[in-house]
Amino acid sequence: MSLKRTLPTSVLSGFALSGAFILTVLQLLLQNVPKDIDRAGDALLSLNANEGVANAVTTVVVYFRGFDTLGEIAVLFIAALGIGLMLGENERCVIKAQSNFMLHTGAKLLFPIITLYGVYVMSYGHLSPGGGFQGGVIIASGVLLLLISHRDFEVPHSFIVWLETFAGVAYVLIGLIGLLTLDIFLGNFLPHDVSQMGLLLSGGIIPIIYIIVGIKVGSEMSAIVQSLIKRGDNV
Amino acid sequence: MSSILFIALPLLFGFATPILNKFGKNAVVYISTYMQAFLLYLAFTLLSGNSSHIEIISIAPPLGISFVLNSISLLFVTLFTFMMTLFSLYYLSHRKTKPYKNETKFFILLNMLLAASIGLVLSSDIFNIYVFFEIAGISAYILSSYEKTPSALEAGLKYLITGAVASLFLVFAIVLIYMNLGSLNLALIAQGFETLAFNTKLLISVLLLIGFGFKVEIFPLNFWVVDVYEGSSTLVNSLFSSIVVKAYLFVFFHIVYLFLPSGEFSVFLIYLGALSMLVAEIAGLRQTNLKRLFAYSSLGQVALIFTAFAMQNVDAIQAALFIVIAHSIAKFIIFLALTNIEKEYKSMDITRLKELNSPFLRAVMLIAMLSLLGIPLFAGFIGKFLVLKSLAVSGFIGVLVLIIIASLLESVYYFKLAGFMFSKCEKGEVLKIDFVQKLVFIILSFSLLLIGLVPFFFSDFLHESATFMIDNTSYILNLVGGR
Amino acid sequence: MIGFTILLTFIGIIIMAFASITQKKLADSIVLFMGVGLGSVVLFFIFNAPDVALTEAVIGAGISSLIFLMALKHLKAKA
Amino acid sequence: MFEYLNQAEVIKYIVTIGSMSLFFVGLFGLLTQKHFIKIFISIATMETSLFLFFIGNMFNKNFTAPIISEGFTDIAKMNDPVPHAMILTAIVIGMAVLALGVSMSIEYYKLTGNTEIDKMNEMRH
Repeated sequence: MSLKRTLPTSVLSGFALSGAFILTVLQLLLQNVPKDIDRAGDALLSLNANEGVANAVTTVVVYFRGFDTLGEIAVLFIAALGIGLMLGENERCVIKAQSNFMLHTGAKLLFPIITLYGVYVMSYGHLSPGGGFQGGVIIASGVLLLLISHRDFEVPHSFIVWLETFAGVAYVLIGLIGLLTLDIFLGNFLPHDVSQMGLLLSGGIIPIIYIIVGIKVGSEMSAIVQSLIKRGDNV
Repeated sequence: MSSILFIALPLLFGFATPILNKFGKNAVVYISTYMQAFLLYLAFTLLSGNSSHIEIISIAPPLGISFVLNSISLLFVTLFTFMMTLFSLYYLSHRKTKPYKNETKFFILLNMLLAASIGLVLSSDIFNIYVFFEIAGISAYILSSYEKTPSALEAGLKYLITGAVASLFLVFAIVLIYMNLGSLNLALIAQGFETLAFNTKLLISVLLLIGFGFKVEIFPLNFWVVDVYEGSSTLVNSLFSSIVVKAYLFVFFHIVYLFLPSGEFSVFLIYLGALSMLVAEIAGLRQTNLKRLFAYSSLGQVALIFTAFAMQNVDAIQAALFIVIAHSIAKFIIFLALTNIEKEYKSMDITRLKELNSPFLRAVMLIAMLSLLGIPLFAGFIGKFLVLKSLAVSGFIGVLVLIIIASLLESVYYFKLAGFMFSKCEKGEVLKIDFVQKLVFIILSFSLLLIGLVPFFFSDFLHESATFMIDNTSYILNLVGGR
Repeated sequence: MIGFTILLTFIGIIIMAFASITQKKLADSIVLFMGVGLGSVVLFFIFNAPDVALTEAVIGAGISSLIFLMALKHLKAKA
Repeated sequence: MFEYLNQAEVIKYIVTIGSMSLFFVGLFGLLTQKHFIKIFISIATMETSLFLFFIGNMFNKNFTAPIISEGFTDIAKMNDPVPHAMILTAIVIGMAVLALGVSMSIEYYKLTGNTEIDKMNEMRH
């Protein structure tokens, strides 16, 4: 009775509804725990050995499911465009508080290190965990640090636009070159010898595409972060 | 080769816009229109060439993503490129008087929408379908709140939240499919789906129904649709009702036919569709806003298509394809005409039609409305007739009665509208329509009349497409090669 | 040990998620949401998915929390 | 002491029940909360729960991460890379949608002063 008084009926009914849904789903799930079967991934793992790429996830993301990644880049591109459209045309705000000296200097010192780390994660994506997405976002977080600490810092808009244009066009063009040479969209037309595995330049087009993805993701993310931070503040 | 171009070219255009911008202020607009016209030309040559055209494009052949271009997907691709080209043509003259802000962004979004809709139709990999589902969704959210008025933003937010929830359920279904079947290829999943335990099958089907149900605007999940139509600009609505919904409908039933070839849930889906149609038409009766009214009419027509597809036999699918084409073209005419009216009278109230002083607009709108109603000699008739016929043949008399009641309700408000349009009130000034816009309207209404007058000219092709859509074995065989 | 760690992390995540959703102050709920992201990073790492863990760390716990904080700056701070 | 928890089946049960409870929390939030930020947090929680469910169920504790490196070259004893790739894509897409939604709600708040999903009624005259 006390429960009824403290909780409104909407909360109780929401609780009951979602609880009923989840209990049903859970019961159905636990009755048939999936068996160990041959999945596409096992076959992909053995195919991966021929590509000269150590990180199988990279091969899957960039090569076997390359079109998903292209679509994903398109999603990011449209989202950044939409966010720019929503927030961009307002007057730029100036962060009023003067950042303290330590933050100012620390950000300046940290930015190159963060960028370097991002580039490392990006270019070693085919050998170790990481890759384009992660590296791109790490670089964008470096940009974020500068945006917060330096009040008049701004990545030039045209620079971002050119980077993302270059990356997007290059991705599709590499795909089309693969289509022309090997009759496979995004075909691996560069030499990719297994004996080279472990080197930076192994794996044919795979590291190149992942770096392109990194450039694209980094520029989109920087654009998103910048339009969110610099949004006019006169609400 | 060519099927990849349908997706890659619009994407490439979207990414390359800043380069194109260097060629002048109008370059983006014109190049985009040319590109869409080229895609339309490509689709038409493929259509007129070999009628049973099958093409499979693979990325990383044995296990990667494949695209299947057969006569059914070609039909949808042609429809989408046709609509988008006419939209761009219309916009070319619309922009002279009332251009959008940031036209380049607008055109990027249009092309992304086109690429995603075509990708949804062509793709044969369920995770790839999810990605295109999201691209189409995001560009639609931004397009609907493009004008940044409070109602536009509200429409966009509602669209986005429902879309995000829908994609959650879709991801859940995909996760379960991969866990239980170990594949993402539609053909391989279709082969294995029979062998699943009933519980798993039920769970996956329900999750897919919830995920796609939001997008195909089916009854309990379509509460957001009308607000989105009202909030978005009238011009963009034409795309929502003639391209986006149609792509989702096709994908949904493509998946249903592949996974459940014996039609386990067919009866349920038929009743769901008929119920949605009835509810939409009843709600549409008391609307006074033109956009809202046509949104309800759109819901009703989509539910009719849903019912027809749900019957899962060749004749019903052929009928559904007829309605898909007729409804796309007719709603396109209606929303473009409403754009002209809105530009002139600045209001979407239903009584404003009384002041409409333009014989041309009244004529094309009448043609479109008669076609939507399914009057003989117009394109809508043959589809509706075939649906009712196959319902009667299959013995769904109750559904037949429901649909006839819903159609009668629909006719009530269409005749009310026609009455307003041809009433002898004092008219406003004569509405001027640009030559290019007139051309677009004439092309569209001519195609409506053509389908209405000589339906037998198209029925063979549509019948063949319908066979392709329901024929699982050949689809699976083509995709996995008898493995 | 591995099972126990997974169980404990899951319990922590669920408690934090529930608190983050029912919390009245939005700033608190965003911080708790970051906690959910961090917990899932730990789980992804245990599940032999270092790539996903890295992505979740930079995106799930990093950028999305930033987005929410920026929204908090502009929206009303009480739910 | 907790040896019992280390069996493969038990881990699967923990993952399934735990991630579904997380999904329940998100669904509960989606149905009962009204503030935009709460709604988006709920959706993000549900997404995270699905990712944990997938990766956790595909996980085998005797296998290694799908990366060939010194000492780990046995392809037959690696975890399936496809779920990882899918989740990688899904995380980024989810974040993009979230960011777009947040920016839309900021703009909407600026125009109307409204932050609650129930009070969105610019239309419905």
